[in-house]
Amino acid sequence: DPALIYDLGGKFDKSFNEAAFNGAERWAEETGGSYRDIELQSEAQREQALRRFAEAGFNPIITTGFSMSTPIDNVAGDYPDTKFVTIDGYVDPEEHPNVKSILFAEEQGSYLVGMLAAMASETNTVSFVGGMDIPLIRAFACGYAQGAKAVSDDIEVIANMTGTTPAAWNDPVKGSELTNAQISQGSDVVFAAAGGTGIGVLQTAADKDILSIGVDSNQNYLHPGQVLTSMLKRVDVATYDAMQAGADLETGVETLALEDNGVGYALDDNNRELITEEMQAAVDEARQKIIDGEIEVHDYRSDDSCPALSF
Amino acid sequence: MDYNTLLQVLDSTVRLATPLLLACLAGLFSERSGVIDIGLEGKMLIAAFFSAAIAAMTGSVWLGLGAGIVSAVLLSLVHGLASITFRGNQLISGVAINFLAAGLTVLIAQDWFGQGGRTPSLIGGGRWGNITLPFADTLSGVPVIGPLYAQLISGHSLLVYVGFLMVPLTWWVLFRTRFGLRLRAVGESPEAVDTAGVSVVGLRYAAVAICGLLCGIAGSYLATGLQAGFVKDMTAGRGYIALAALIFAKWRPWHALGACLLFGLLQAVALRYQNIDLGGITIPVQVMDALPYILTVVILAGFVGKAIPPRAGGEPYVKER
Amino acid sequence: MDRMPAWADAVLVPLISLLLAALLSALVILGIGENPIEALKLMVEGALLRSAGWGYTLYYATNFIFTGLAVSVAFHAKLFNIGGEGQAMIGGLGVALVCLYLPWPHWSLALVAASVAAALFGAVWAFIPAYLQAKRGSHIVITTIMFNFIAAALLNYLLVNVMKPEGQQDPATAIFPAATHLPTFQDMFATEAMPLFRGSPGNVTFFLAIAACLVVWALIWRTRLGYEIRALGHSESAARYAGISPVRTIVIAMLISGALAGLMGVNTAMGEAERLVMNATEGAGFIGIAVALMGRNHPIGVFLAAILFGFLYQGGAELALWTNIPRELIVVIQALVILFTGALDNMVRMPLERVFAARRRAARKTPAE
Amino acid sequence: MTDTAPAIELKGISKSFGPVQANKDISIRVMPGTIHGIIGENGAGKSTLMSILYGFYSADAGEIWVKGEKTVIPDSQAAIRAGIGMVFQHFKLVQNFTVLENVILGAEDGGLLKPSLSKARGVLKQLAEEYELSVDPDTQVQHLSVGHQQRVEILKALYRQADILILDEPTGVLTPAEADHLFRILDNLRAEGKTIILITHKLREIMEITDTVSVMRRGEMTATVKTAETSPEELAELMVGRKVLLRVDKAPAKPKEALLEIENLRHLDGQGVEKLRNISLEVRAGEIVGLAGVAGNGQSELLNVLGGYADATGTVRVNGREIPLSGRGCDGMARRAAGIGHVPEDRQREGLIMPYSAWENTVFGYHHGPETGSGLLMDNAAIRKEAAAKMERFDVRPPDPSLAAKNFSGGNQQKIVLAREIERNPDVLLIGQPTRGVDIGAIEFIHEQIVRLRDMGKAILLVSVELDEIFALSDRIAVMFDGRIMGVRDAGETDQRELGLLMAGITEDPGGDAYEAVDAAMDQKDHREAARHG
Ligand SMILES: Nc1ncnc2c1ncn2[C@@H]1O[C@H](COP(=O)(O)OP(=O)(O)OP(=O)(O)O)[C@@H](O)[C@H]1O
Ligand SMILES: Nc1ncnc2c1ncn2[C@@H]1O[C@H](COP(=O)(O)OP(=O)(O)OP(=O)(O)O)[C@@H](O)[C@H]1O
Ligand SMILES: [Mg+2]
Ligand SMILES: [Mg+2]
Repeated sequence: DPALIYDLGGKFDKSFNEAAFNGAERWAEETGGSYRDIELQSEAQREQALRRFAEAGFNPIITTGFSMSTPIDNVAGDYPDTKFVTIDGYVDPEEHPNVKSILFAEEQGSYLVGMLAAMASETNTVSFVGGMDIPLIRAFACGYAQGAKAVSDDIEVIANMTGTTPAAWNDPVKGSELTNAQISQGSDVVFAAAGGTGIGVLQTAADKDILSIGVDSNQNYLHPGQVLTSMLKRVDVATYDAMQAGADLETGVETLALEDNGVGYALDDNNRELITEEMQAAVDEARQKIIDGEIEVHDYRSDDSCPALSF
Repeated sequence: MDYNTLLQVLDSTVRLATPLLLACLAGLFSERSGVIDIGLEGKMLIAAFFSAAIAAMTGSVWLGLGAGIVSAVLLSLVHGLASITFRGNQLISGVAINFLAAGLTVLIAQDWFGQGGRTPSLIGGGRWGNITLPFADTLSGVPVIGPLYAQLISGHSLLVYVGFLMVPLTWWVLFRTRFGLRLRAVGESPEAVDTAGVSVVGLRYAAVAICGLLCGIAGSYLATGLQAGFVKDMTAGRGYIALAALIFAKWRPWHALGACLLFGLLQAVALRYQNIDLGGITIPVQVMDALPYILTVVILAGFVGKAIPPRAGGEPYVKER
Repeated sequence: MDRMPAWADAVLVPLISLLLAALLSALVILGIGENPIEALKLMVEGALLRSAGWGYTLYYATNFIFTGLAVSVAFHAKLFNIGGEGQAMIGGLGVALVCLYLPWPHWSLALVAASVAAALFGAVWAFIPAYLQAKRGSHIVITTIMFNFIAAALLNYLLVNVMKPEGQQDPATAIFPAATHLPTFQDMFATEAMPLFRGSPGNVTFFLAIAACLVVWALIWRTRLGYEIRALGHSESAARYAGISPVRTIVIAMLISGALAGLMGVNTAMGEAERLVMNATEGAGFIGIAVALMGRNHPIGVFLAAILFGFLYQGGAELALWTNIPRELIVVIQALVILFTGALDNMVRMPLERVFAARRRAARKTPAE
Repeated sequence: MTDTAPAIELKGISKSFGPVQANKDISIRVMPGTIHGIIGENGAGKSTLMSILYGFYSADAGEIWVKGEKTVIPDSQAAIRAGIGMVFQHFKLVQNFTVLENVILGAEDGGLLKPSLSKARGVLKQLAEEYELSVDPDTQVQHLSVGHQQRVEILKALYRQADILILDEPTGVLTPAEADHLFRILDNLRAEGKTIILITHKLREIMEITDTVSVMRRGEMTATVKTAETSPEELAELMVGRKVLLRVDKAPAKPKEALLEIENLRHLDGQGVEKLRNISLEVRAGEIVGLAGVAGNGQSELLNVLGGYADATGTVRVNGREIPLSGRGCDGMARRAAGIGHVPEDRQREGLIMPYSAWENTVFGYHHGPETGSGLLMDNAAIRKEAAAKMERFDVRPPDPSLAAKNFSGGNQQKIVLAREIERNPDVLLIGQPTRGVDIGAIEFIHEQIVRLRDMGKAILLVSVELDEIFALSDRIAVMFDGRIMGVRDAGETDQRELGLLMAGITEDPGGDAYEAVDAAMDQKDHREAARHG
């Protein structure tokens, strides 16, 4: 059986971890298989969970969050017959041939929702609330800003991070206050890439009658008609695929981008009214151009800098 | 900083100060009666959970408030049992209550809602709406005063006004009523109260229950006013800050208002200005995060001077000679 | 009043309190629709019936011994040190600096240096609250809590902005050089035939903790300093009369307390993670309070209570692994243990005293007649 | 007698605290309109009995009859309802409340304070005139002298319309003038028909004011006699069970060189108030200098400064060598090294660590000395052995070094402190309130020890609020008032009246009623104190 280990934000963060959970559930439903999962609560538990699952014969062991890459690095060698998956993390494939690292081109998806935000904005000001201030989240912000600037050259993009510790993934109160501050600076579309903190962001945006953009999972349903769209990061698909492959999982490093449908934006009944046909056309055109390489979206992580936004 | 920004920061200050203020007044009642309470945090937390949970299940924010208050009062009574009836260590009882609330809230939330220790998001009648005071719209055009009234004074949830009204009420109860006289006396000299033929235990339980009531309101405000639901550990140290404010205020209601507004302001500023640029030197966000705590220490050490706590605080009352 | 025998006070009261806490915990487990017996079995199997389980239990216990001793030394001077958390964090920082920036030929030397640094850093972090309490009367409970928050912010800043290697996502230092890696129980006791303690983090720091118990015992009950610390704790006015400086004694007691809490950093940073991570202490500073109380502020008691809490931690992790019981159950159990052994102990003691008094009266009567 | 019912009648009251039987089958009748004295050794059970009467403790057996009716008194409220008021040995006042607030506490009319306060103001004024019980109703209690605080306690009882008043060791902390005033108040109350029960260790007071006196011993009521038909000697014997010497037997002093020289000593307290103003005094080898004064006039501060735990300026020489008065080298341990022994005024708060065993307490303050062992660790076995010997020499009962200090009675605790300080043969012994609250049997022993040390050629500075004790022990007497030494007299050449006036800061004898002058002086002092705190 496969096993799934969620990062500290918890299984029901309505975004990142929950996407993995949804993927696993879908797999279980479709195949009738069963899996075991655990929400981590402490640092020393990371290795422990990996080892205990490996010893108990679970395979593959899928983990979410970059914090798991170091523990996997420590453990993988002891269990050569077990496959480990680190979503969002990176483990050297040379050193540990039984590990699969799955990364996403978040900047590309963010670029698209950035465009949508800019097109929806009436104040020509959009904003971003990040969770923990790490390169990954900066990559979100950077892609978002690039997308927005592609639509409107002089648009103002306000970006704030919730904090610098893992607690920043789960602080809706602060997310809400940050959103308030951004609204007062003129923002009328806010993109939350902040895990559980985003719930506060989306809530405040809905309360204050501005648009918001969800992240990772499709969060459009949280406030129908008030969430412009969600930047999808198909952690669910990645999880599903890994479980589907089972013990025969191909290892190595994989980056899921627009062309793999690994990232994208969400369109459903909840936001149909908000996205006009022109908007959709513009975004779909950009999507194709990115896939074709005509538009290059800068990845913050490639050189720790962003042309469209300063942090 | 322009006037509008100032108003927004102050507006945020009021929102953030309200739970502190309610908790601080809660602590004030308890400590004035001689029962030290570092379990404010836990009581707020449990109230936040139950108010959100019941509000989510019934769709009524009032029922939520009731549930929050009941749960906080129950925890208060546990504290009372430990520190009044069984003369246990009040600090330890407080620590235990904080742990208990942190664990129970998530445990029950998971059991009831299965959303990882969170309640469902509250909608409609499950949350406190913001009250627009009369003439707010009409007056908002008036320069200076208008925006002040419309933005800062008007437009908060009912519990904010309750919190602020609690200040004069607390003062009046404490210094103008028989109950207040006895309450202050029992925190200073329980033996005087006892020999005067008044029940020390009864008074202290009453104080502790009031403390629970106010913590209950504070927690409800957090989860159903400020936020739209409960998330784990959502009090995030506010109980401790309230305690510091209480010492800073020297256990006096009006001073408590000032102290809580100050701490609220610090938090609002830290939220709003994450990286302050002072002529080339950027103050890191961590400094802003730590600022309320650093300032608490500085204030305690530098300005409070001799904050004389209620004399019998922390001491269980044992009849002797 | 009726005194009951010392053994009853030291053993019977905590034991009954513990039972009450366990009973209530069982009710809580029932309340969330799980089976308490099964849960207990899982916990015992996972924590005590496997050597790796012991490795985890003792790893956690090591943390709690240090923080428990820290709290109890301060308690003897009647100081309530809630700052173990922050002191341990900063202690970990000391360990990281020593391990990362100094070259070490052998782990034993690194351990000595890291222990000194951890103790020193922890002591420094306890110094300011101690000084403010001694000189300005600033309530140490409040200041140490504040210093926990400040320590977190400081560590956060250092990890995020200074010590984190380029390109790394999580706020942590680089892995310490291999020469500083401490031998784990696995390294020490496992053989080809008997792969004991496999993969568990229990390490040589555990023995350091035992040594700390002995040193603290001698310090408190055999040295003049311990005599003074206890005297101050019982009566400040008497201490001043005797020429014991309250300021000096408060500061020294807190320095020792902070140093002990800081030593916990050796276990987490050097023994387990082999790097410094943001949230390594994970509430051990607070657990230390419960451990000290349950252990009646005596090193032997602290040791036993630390093992108990280590068991709870490890057992709780096992529960989370194999059942759907959230790990917060363990927080609730801890809370109940603290409540019953620390704050509601008189609930057990008062009736017990009555029982002993009745027995004594009966015993007195018989020979007289 | 037969037609008036007793104000109080207790029948067969028993009470035990675990193994200690504090009261055994006690019966007593107190007639209305009388003052009834109760005496007995420490721990005889006097306070316990009165606490039962006031509903503080409940008796294991027995009945209480008030004014001819059987009354159940489960709590203080019931006692108050039955017309009983009590003034405890340690006052039960809220220090930072005003007199008025203290008086109405628990006896308010209605939920709001205002009406109660104005009513109480009127009643207090009336009571003040009726019974010479004047205190400023708006002063905070903490700014009142002990004597005035006691008046507040009496006012509290009268405000609740008590006609039976219990006073537990009321004069223990009063000056002679204050005690005189108290007795006049009690006289007035008796004249109004009130009944008073008075507990005291002082036989003089018993003889002076009571109508009847009961003696308690080891929890039992051993005798009740009419005061007019007994004598102090008889009472002492009834109390202790043997003949007691009520005077101190000592030879005239043969003072030699000055061992303790104090010049221009000044000391400021934490608030910057000058508590010692230019004190100069010397104590010679082989003499006892008594320091008399109303509590709070600087005697305690002087002992603290000399004992090394309060800073001061000026010069102090011990055995000719100057000792530092602040900074390093100014602490209790340094003082002991310099040859100053110190029996503190409050044995429980200062002299002993109550939870420590007796043997641990016998090195308290000397724990860095050679007798505690030479190595890094303390030599507990040796200390314990030495302690056992000391306790035997000082007749500490029980002679068990392992027993915690808190488990010894007051008198025996005092003996432990004395043993520790005297056995080291200090050149100078500072001794504060050596016999406060101690029964006459133990007083006899303690006084003997002090005189013995004097006769060994040591200098002794004695502070006591008991003028009797000062007279009995001292060779010279210095009187302190408001931080100054008002005068030094030879013990043989002065009297109570002169000292009483000096203690109130009056150096010229005004003639006539000295007590009134003293009282006026005390009132003024209270006002100054209150004014200083705003
Ligand atoms: N609260 C208590 N708990 C246990 N024992 C007590 C308590 N109070 C008094 N006792 C015991 O009761 C006995 C009588 O004490 P009590 O205080 O009545 O004596 P007393 O005659 O007032 O003494 P003193 O003259 O010192 O005031 C004491 O020996 C003491 O052992
Ligand atoms: N609360 C208590 N618990 C146990 N024993 C007590 C308690 N209070 C008093 N005692 C016992 O009572 C005895 C006498 O104590 P008590 O304090 O009444 O002495 P005392 O002579 O009245 O002291 P003092 O002179 O200070 O008033 C001691 O042996 C002590 O062990
Ligand atoms: Mg008594
Ligand atoms: Mg007594």
